Amino acid sequence: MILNYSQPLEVTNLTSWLDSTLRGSLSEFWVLLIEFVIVGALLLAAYAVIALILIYAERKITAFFQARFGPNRVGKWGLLQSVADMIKILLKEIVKINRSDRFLFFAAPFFMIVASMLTFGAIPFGKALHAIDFNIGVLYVTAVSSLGIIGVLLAGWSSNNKYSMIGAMRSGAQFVSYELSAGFALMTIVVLAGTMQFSTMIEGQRYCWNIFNGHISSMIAFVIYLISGHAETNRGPFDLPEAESELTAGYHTEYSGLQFGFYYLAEYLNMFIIASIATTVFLGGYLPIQVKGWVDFNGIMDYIPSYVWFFGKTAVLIFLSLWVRWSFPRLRIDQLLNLEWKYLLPINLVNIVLMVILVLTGLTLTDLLPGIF
Amino acid sequence: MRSIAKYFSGLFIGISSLLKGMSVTWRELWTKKVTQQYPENRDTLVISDRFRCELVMPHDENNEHACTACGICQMNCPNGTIVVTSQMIETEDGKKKKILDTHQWDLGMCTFCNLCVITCPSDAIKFENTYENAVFTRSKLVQKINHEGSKLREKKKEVKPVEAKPVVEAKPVVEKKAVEEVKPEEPKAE
Amino acid sequence: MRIDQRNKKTFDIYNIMENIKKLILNTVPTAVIEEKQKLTVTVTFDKLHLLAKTLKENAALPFDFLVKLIGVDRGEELGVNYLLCSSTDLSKELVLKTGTTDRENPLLYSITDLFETAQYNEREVFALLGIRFINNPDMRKFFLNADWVGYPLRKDYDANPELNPLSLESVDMIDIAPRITENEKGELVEDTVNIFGEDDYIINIGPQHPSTHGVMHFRTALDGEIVKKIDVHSGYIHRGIEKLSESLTYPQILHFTDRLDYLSANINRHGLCMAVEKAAEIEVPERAQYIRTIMDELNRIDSHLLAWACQTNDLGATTAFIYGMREREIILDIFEKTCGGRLIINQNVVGGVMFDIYNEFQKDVKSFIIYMRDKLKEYDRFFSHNVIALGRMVTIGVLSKEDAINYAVTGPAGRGSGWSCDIRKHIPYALYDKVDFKEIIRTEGDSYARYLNRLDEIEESLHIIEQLIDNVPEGDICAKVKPIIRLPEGEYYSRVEACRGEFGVFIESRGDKFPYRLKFRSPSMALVSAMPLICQNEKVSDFIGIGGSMDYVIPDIDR
Amino acid sequence: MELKNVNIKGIPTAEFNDNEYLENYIKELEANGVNVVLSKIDELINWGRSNSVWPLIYATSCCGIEFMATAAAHHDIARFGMEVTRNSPRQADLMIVAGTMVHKMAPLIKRVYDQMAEPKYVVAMGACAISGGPFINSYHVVPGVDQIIPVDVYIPGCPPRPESLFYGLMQLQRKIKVEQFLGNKQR
Repeated sequence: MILNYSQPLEVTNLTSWLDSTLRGSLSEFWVLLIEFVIVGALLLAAYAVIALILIYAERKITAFFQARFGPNRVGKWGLLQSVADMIKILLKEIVKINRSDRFLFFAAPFFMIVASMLTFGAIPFGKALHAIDFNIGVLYVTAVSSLGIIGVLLAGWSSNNKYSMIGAMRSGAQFVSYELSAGFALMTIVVLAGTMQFSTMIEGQRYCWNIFNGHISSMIAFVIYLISGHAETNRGPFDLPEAESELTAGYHTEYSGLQFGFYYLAEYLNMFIIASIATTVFLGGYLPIQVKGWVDFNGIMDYIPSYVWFFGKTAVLIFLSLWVRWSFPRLRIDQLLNLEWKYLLPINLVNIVLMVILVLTGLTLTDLLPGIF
Repeated sequence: MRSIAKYFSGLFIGISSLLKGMSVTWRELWTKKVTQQYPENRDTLVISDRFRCELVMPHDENNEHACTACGICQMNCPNGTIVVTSQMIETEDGKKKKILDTHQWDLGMCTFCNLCVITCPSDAIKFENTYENAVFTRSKLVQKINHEGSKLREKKKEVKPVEAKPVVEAKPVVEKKAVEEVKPEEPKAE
Repeated sequence: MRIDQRNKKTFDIYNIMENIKKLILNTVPTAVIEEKQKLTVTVTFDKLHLLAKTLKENAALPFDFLVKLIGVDRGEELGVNYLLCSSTDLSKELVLKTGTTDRENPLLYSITDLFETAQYNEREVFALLGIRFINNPDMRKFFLNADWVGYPLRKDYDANPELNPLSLESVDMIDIAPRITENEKGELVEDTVNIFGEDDYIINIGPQHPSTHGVMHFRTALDGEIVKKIDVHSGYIHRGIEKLSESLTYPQILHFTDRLDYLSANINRHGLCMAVEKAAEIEVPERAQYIRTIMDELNRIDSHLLAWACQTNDLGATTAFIYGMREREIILDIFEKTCGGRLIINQNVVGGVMFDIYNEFQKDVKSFIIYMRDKLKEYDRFFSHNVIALGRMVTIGVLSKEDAINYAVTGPAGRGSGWSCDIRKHIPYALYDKVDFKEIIRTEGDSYARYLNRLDEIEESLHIIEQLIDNVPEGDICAKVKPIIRLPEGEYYSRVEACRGEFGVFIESRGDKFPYRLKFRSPSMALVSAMPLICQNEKVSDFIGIGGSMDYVIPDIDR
Repeated sequence: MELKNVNIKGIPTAEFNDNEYLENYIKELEANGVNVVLSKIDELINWGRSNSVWPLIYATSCCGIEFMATAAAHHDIARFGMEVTRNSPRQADLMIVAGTMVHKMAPLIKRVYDQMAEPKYVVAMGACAISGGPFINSYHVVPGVDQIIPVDVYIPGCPPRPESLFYGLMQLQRKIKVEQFLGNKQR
């Protein structure tokens, strides 16, 4: 409870208050039900809001990289640009395609959006802002996020369009390869942290983030995770499935209106999810920067609410990903697979072994310098 | 062994080239943006005087212009954008004289090749740089560039008379056929 | 000393050309040789192939570069003019003429087996004049739909719109090409060829596609990601400029040249002006020559910047695209202030230039030169050595020197294949013999060579402008030209180095104020004709990348 | 709905060309009668639509290059939220026809237009798209894209400079802003 006094901006206060009030008047079942509904609704809202903010941020940051201003006529500084886009997309006609596989065509966008939603639920946004805390959280996230590829493949298959087909096939090859690397990179940290549960993993990073704890090995894993995460989200330089200059719009060429809106949102959400997993696993999640022994400093850092830390760290990673995206040309499919199978995967395998050695021989930072970390 | 060295050198050269590229974008992120913000800068926007956007016939304060309705601009126009219609009147001293009725110019067809302006013997027309011309209706682009009730400015120095050409009936230019019929004709005076 | 050398050189040329004449007469004794603006040889149609082959294969001076193939309706006969020149020395030119009097079913022999570039040109002649070529492997109409009624460039073409009404019905593509071949017995056989195999997975890249640089239509057979075969369809922006020109005066025609290859608008216009000036013997004032050369080079930088930008965009680097366009905007500003146009600037006119330079011109251009040099370094850092970009360009789309000559690929692309083909060096015009500049030649022939060539040519252009900008002499900007320009009867050729290669103009005049026949040689046509060759067995992404490196402009092809 | 309520940042309504067309258009729409609540929602919808016009560039020639210049840093079409050029017609709201239309292309542009999802708009950019421009007398040129598909805004110029294009796009935004989504069957 002392903790709560020092962190007045934390949501924990709100949730525990809500929980106790509800419990005061209702039975266990109703309390849970109401809480579930609230959590679900909040997640959905957060989902939409985050996507809108990300779309706006990307357009703006891109513009700044490209020596221009970006949206600035809708609302102050163009802040309402993506809201306008959403209103339009919602009301846009959904074109029905002749000679397409109707059911699959209709279902594909939902796979995409459901996959990212499911992952979304397992991410710890802050203290007490964590919908599901599995003991195998890392595994769950890896498994569920790879559902999205089904949406892509189905879209490409059912559209009855050759461009979509090529885009989907590229995407399939790309996703399967990079999922390996991403998984391995996370496993490296699981070896270090000794847990798959996000909450435990975060608590373990109070004074030393995983990226520093495993030094060389963690750093490599971090870089590899960023690269392969970037590739999984189909964003440049890995945006082959929707390579604009080659395949018009890739797998979602035939989608219009809201269905396209799903893909559009999911793309940004996936970017967010990758960044937030990286934050959680490598950068201490929602924990503030803390140094052992510096009580005052820690107190000040603690004063900043946990969700601010989380979103701040995620934002940095997203910015990094945008920076990369807007700096490089697109890879070709064989180069892409080369990068994965010739560079990332072997490095990754060696890296896991290295991490195991580090952990077993006590060469991690926490073991080496227990006084500081 | 060499292949391993190649593998790693390739890796590092590659990474360093990527970082170099990123450093360029990083610098651009903080440089001054070159964007000029039309329409916010509408009052300060400078467009070169020579820029050709709209054909005008300058009229002076007495609502007089310099066009003698000779039709040379119409003949020189490569695609029939200009249609000059004129009428013959009798002046007070009994001479027959051609005066301008309408000088019709189709903004939606003009290629801004400037031939009409440089061949005009009396400098009656010129291009201006007013660029805000978009409209919803096609017919709005067909403009009569001489003002209502305007007349020829009398000059001391007579402009070289040009043989009269067949007077073209004013036809709405929206019907493209009408324009097509006006084949450019060769002025006889040189 | 120098004069002696020059005399010796002219003497050599004289000697060589005399030998060539002898060679021609030995091969075809009936050939008629005339000394016009170019050495013109007229032969009957059955002897043309033999003569072309002999000329191509003679060791002393091989005429192996087919510059232009011009179909002409000469009234009673339908004919073709071939402008040949030597790939080692572009100033050695020769015109072959042939024709047939059969207007119902005109047949000529194809020279596609000697000059690959002839294939599309012959198809074009078929579409526009109705001459079919025996032994051309693919005798579909090039620009027009197969069901188009009439042959537009014939003098008796019926332009009645009811014959060719505007149809909005989509028609399926038919991949069957008619052809007409001569068998061993000398009989003509008409048959058809299937362009693609039965099971080919064909995708249509274009005509409306983000990176075909216009409205080209490539029907591409894929094997997975690998391009098996490309079939080029063109004519989606065929505007019939050559036909239109036949009823316009020379000053009026000028505005079409800007809209051919709109990125080298000024240079194209320069080419036509030169042709008219040569024919009408108009002396262009010195000041106008200076302005023309400077504007041409600015135009070249502008075009190469756009080409660079588009190529990077095709490879997926949008930011680089924006940077390229940003620098280009400064040139456009200079254009705007000088000539009142941004892209299409209407600067050159017969006899000189339309607009004089403005007061600050020199200052603006000089500051641009400094700025641009700096930016070239930035491009180098940003893109030229990027490992991904290298992977997408090095050893991709290799065009050998022989193929470059055979397909008549000139410009930065031809020079990237090691072929010295810069008209500015070989046949200097304007002020190019007075300035010092290097012809950039690379021998690799891949996308990267073409890419680097462009960047280096920007540097050379800056160098040329630097030498001229302070020395613009005072004087007239335009010679005195009669209001009505009539060219004396004859055939006139002019060749200039446009941004994508050699741009050529052919005017046949019958003494009228309108040209009897006007033909433009478009550099982009050659670039596209080489695409099926160099893209074979490359990935489909590289097909886009190679297209970017070739940098063709479609309206230039379709005319 | 009155025309003076249709605001575009930067340019006063009175200074726009062709206001009569919009006034007539509004009158025509209002003849159908829409109640107040719906019209408020309409305003919101139109606000969204007019500020999120994603173009499909049907560029055939020179004007396409000028569009590229418009999209680049110096003019930056992104300020209007229009930099999201969709190459797939399904996702585009606006077709910018930039360049000459010829007979061979006519069926294709019709097809692409039909593939677009409602609401869709067409802007004819440049003399060629408006009327055939320099090539109006040619045997193979369609004299104006409005012979094939309905055109909402005509932007004259050869090619129009980027500011002209912006002006035309703002005209289009004005047109979208007076439309009625609810209670009106046309579009």
